[in-house]
Amino acid sequence: MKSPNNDNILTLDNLSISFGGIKAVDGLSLKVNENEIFSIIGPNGAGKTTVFNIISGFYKPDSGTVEFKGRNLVNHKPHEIARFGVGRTFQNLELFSRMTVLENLLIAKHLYVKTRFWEELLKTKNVKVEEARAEDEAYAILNYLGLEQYAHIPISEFPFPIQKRIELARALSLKPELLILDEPAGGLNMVETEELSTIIQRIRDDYNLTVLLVEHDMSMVMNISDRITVLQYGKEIADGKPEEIQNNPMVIEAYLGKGAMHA
Amino acid sequence: MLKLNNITCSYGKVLALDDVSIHVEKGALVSILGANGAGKSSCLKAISRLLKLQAGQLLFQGNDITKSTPEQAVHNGIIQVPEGRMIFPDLTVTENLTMGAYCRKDKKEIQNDLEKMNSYFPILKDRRRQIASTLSGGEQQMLAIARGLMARPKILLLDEPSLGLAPVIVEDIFSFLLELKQAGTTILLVEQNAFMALQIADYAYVLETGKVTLEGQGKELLENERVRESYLGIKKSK
Amino acid sequence: MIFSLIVDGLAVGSVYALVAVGLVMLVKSTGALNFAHGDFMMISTFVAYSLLVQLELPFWVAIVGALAFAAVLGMVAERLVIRKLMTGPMSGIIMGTLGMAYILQGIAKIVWTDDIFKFPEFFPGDFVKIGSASISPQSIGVIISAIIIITCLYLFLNLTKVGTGLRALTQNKTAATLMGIKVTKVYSLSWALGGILAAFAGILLAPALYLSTGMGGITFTGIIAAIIGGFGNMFGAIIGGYLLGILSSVIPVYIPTELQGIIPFVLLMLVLFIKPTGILGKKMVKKV
Amino acid sequence: MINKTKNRFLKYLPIIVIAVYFAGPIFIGEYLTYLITLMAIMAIVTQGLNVMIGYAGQFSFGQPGFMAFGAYIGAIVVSRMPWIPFPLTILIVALASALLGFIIGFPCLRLSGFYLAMATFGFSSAIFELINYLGPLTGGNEGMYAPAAAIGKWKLTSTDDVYYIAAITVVLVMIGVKHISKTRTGRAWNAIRDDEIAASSMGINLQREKLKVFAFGAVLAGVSGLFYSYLIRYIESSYFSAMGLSFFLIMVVGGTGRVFGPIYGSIFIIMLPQVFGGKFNQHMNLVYGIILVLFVLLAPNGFYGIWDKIRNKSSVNMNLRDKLFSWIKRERVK
Repeated sequence: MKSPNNDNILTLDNLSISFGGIKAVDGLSLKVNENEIFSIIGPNGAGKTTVFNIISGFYKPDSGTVEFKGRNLVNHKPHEIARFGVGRTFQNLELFSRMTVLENLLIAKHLYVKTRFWEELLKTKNVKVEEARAEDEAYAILNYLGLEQYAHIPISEFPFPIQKRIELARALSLKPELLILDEPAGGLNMVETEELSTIIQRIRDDYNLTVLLVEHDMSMVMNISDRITVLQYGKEIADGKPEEIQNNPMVIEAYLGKGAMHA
Repeated sequence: MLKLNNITCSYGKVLALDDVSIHVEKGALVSILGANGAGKSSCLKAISRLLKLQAGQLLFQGNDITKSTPEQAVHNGIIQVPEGRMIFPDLTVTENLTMGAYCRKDKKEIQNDLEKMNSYFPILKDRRRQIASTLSGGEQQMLAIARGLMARPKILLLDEPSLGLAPVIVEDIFSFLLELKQAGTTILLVEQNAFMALQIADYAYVLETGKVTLEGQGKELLENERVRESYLGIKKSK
Repeated sequence: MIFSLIVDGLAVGSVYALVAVGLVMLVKSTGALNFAHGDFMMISTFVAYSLLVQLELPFWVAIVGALAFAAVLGMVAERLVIRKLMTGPMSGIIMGTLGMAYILQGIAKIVWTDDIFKFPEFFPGDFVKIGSASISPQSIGVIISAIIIITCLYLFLNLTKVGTGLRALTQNKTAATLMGIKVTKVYSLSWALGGILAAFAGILLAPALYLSTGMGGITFTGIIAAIIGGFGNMFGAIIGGYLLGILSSVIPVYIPTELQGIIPFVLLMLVLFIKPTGILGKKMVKKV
Repeated sequence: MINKTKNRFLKYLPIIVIAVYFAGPIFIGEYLTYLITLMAIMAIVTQGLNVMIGYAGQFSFGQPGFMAFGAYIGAIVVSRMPWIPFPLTILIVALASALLGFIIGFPCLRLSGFYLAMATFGFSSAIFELINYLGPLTGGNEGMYAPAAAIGKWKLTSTDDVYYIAAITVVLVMIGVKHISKTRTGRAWNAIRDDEIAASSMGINLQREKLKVFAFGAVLAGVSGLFYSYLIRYIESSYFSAMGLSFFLIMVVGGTGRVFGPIYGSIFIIMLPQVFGGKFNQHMNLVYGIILVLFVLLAPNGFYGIWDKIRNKSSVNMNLRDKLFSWIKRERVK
């Protein structure tokens, strides 16, 4: 599925939004190529999550456009954007914590279970077929991420790292073309973070996805990103390949603080 | 002065702190580093008694405060400046500051301290009648710190004071923290901005998934290979 | 004609405003919309009635007695019911306070029966003539009293340390706790205040209306006034109360009497359609 | 083992209840039949509320209004056109209620929490005011006579007849809700209840699902209102407006968000005054208020929650007994 004009799957153009007079995102433009892992980094409060929330339709930008596969996403609701093929995870986990792992994944199958309300009332054959199919697909993803043994356990029973992985599984159930990950390594230890890095790369290849990533763990970002954009104060201050970013003096100053250079 | 001995606590079934021991000497500035969700904030919440302990012991000036309430913690002089500033948005700047002195009864001294804050942060004096939500991010952070100081803390707990602030302002705030320390205030600082935090810290702890994985002198950790790679993003030392 | 209707409306509106302010204060401080607020009012007014008429105590004793009763009632309700429900789902609070409303009504029925009582007027005297309009001193008295009460509340919340603490708590509970504010104490206090405001409203309303166990229905009018003004905003609640009072006093002249009861709801719908956050409400940005 | 049998017993309990339902009128007197019919009607309307609040998290004060609407629409249509067979009346009422649910649900979409509660209360009150205002059509405050259900010349006039209609419907409703709760729509509703942000990012159209649940709740209320009019034959708007508290009580007592909760709840609520009799009725609201507060505070999951607790406790005891038992066994072997 290539867009007609170029290889950009996602194009942000001159995006701005402010809350209560404070500019959270300020004239941001960036292009994400198909099938790459693209990271946005920057200090806390630089506007990274805000960008994600604009892309997935929770915030409406004051100006600018978000183009995904040639379609402007601004003014579309979150559920429509999910339907267009954008799946995401959240910084602070937005799992349905009272439900089981499988139920969480089945909710993400909402778009793919083709049943009508009256059929569900009567539990017709179609409902049984569709439900079984959705369940199979959910199990396939659970298997893929090594979570199948947890299927029938409520979310609240799990420690944080497993919940993170469940949320990733849920986002994958949406069959997205663009996967947005908001701090997937937050709260993970070194070993888990390394594991996650491999998983993200594997997912990108196996599911043929584009990945957009916000992350604070620099080792992970530098390891797996194809390209990186650095935000500060809602503005882009640098972008490029990991090596370029690592050696960019402006980045080091803004992100790591003055003096990091001579440290 | 403050000792956390093998404390463990959790949110529901999610373990936040796992057998953590941290010591803060009187007059020292101690930093806690770590990624988002590593348990840094939980640590401060445990100290200011917002979070119950499941195991372990909290000692403050030799007294066991494991079972005390948040109000008692404030009375004891343990004052936290919370993450995200948490100023009272619809109160004026002055009202915010007086709230900081809620537990104090010495009206005259409070008045003096108000003046003192105004001299520390002249910008707050100019805006003393303004509603706090109209302040900029940096001003709000200053207000939050000033509000904490109004309680005359014996130990000041700071949770990510650099959050969402421009580097210039972060430097201002950190140099103010250094001044405070030199004036004799004990400070426990939680930071994601590892470089800044390590530079001013006497001693620092690194938290990962609720456990202390590394500790040492600030300058020592700055040179540590692992810290440099995961928190400073510097791969190879040049 | 219209002028005296407006004055009557202002008098009723004063009571609505008192009810709405009480409701908003409780929502802001404890997050609980009190569906029993009108019944707090009803039963406190009955207490005032008993002290005044049945025990023939002096005026001020009756009022102080009723206010004290209301304050204790508020504190008991907070301690026994609200504190446990506050952290739970909203439906729990609605049903818990609704249950309290029915309990209070039931008790009032047992103690004072289902009859209708005439509450003596505080501000007797002849009608005052202004131009062609005649205005009852009762109305003027109610309006002035309400303004005094609301001003006192305002001063309490803004000039005292405890009042400022209460406002601080409503804005950020965690931060307030970190200041050493004892949260449970402030909750207790705000429900005592809520009870007192309800009692004042009842004592001002009762002489104009007959006193009966069904008075509690005013809760819904109060909630509507609060929503119209912008839920969570005290000034909005006052404006909403007066607006509702004036409109429900003036509009019935122009529409069939059978439809009078609909007025608050039509207003509510209009406001919710045009500006769901109410007249003075702020837009909420939800954090993801 | 014993636990399993208990589970099985629980599973079949509703079916036993249903069986008793059908054999009912043969063995019991007319009054009891009337009561059981009332239970079925209350269970249907409360199921609507239960789905809205317990499943989808959309609070509603509107149930009494929808119920009155259904009763009046049915009575008005049939009194003008007596030839309409009653299954068609039911269908008309269901469709009209669904439509009203959509119409009322639409402006409520932007609202949540207390705003939603008040808006539904406002609509419900508006329906009552309108019923009283439209005197020529509805009899206003006087109320109106509701024609009996009929097909052709066959009129279903006795309580037994209404009993069967209500019994069949309540069974269908319970099965239908059970089905929905395990499939796509039910999951979407649960998702909206728990986390709207996550739900919408999973591709769930919040507005559409909310409208659906509003309409569904309205249909159940409207149809049960129609049955109620068949049962009591003379309707006044005040009958319905006085019922609001009962629905909440039934829902909470049975267990919010549990499929069969409304059945247990309505049995409890209808039988309570029967057991205590005369004097009780004077202070019914007081007792209901106390029960509601006690349940909300002490047993927020209703009978289901209490049952779960007892079962968990007894399973602990069971372990103890198993241990004792095995010890005795060992003794025997010796």
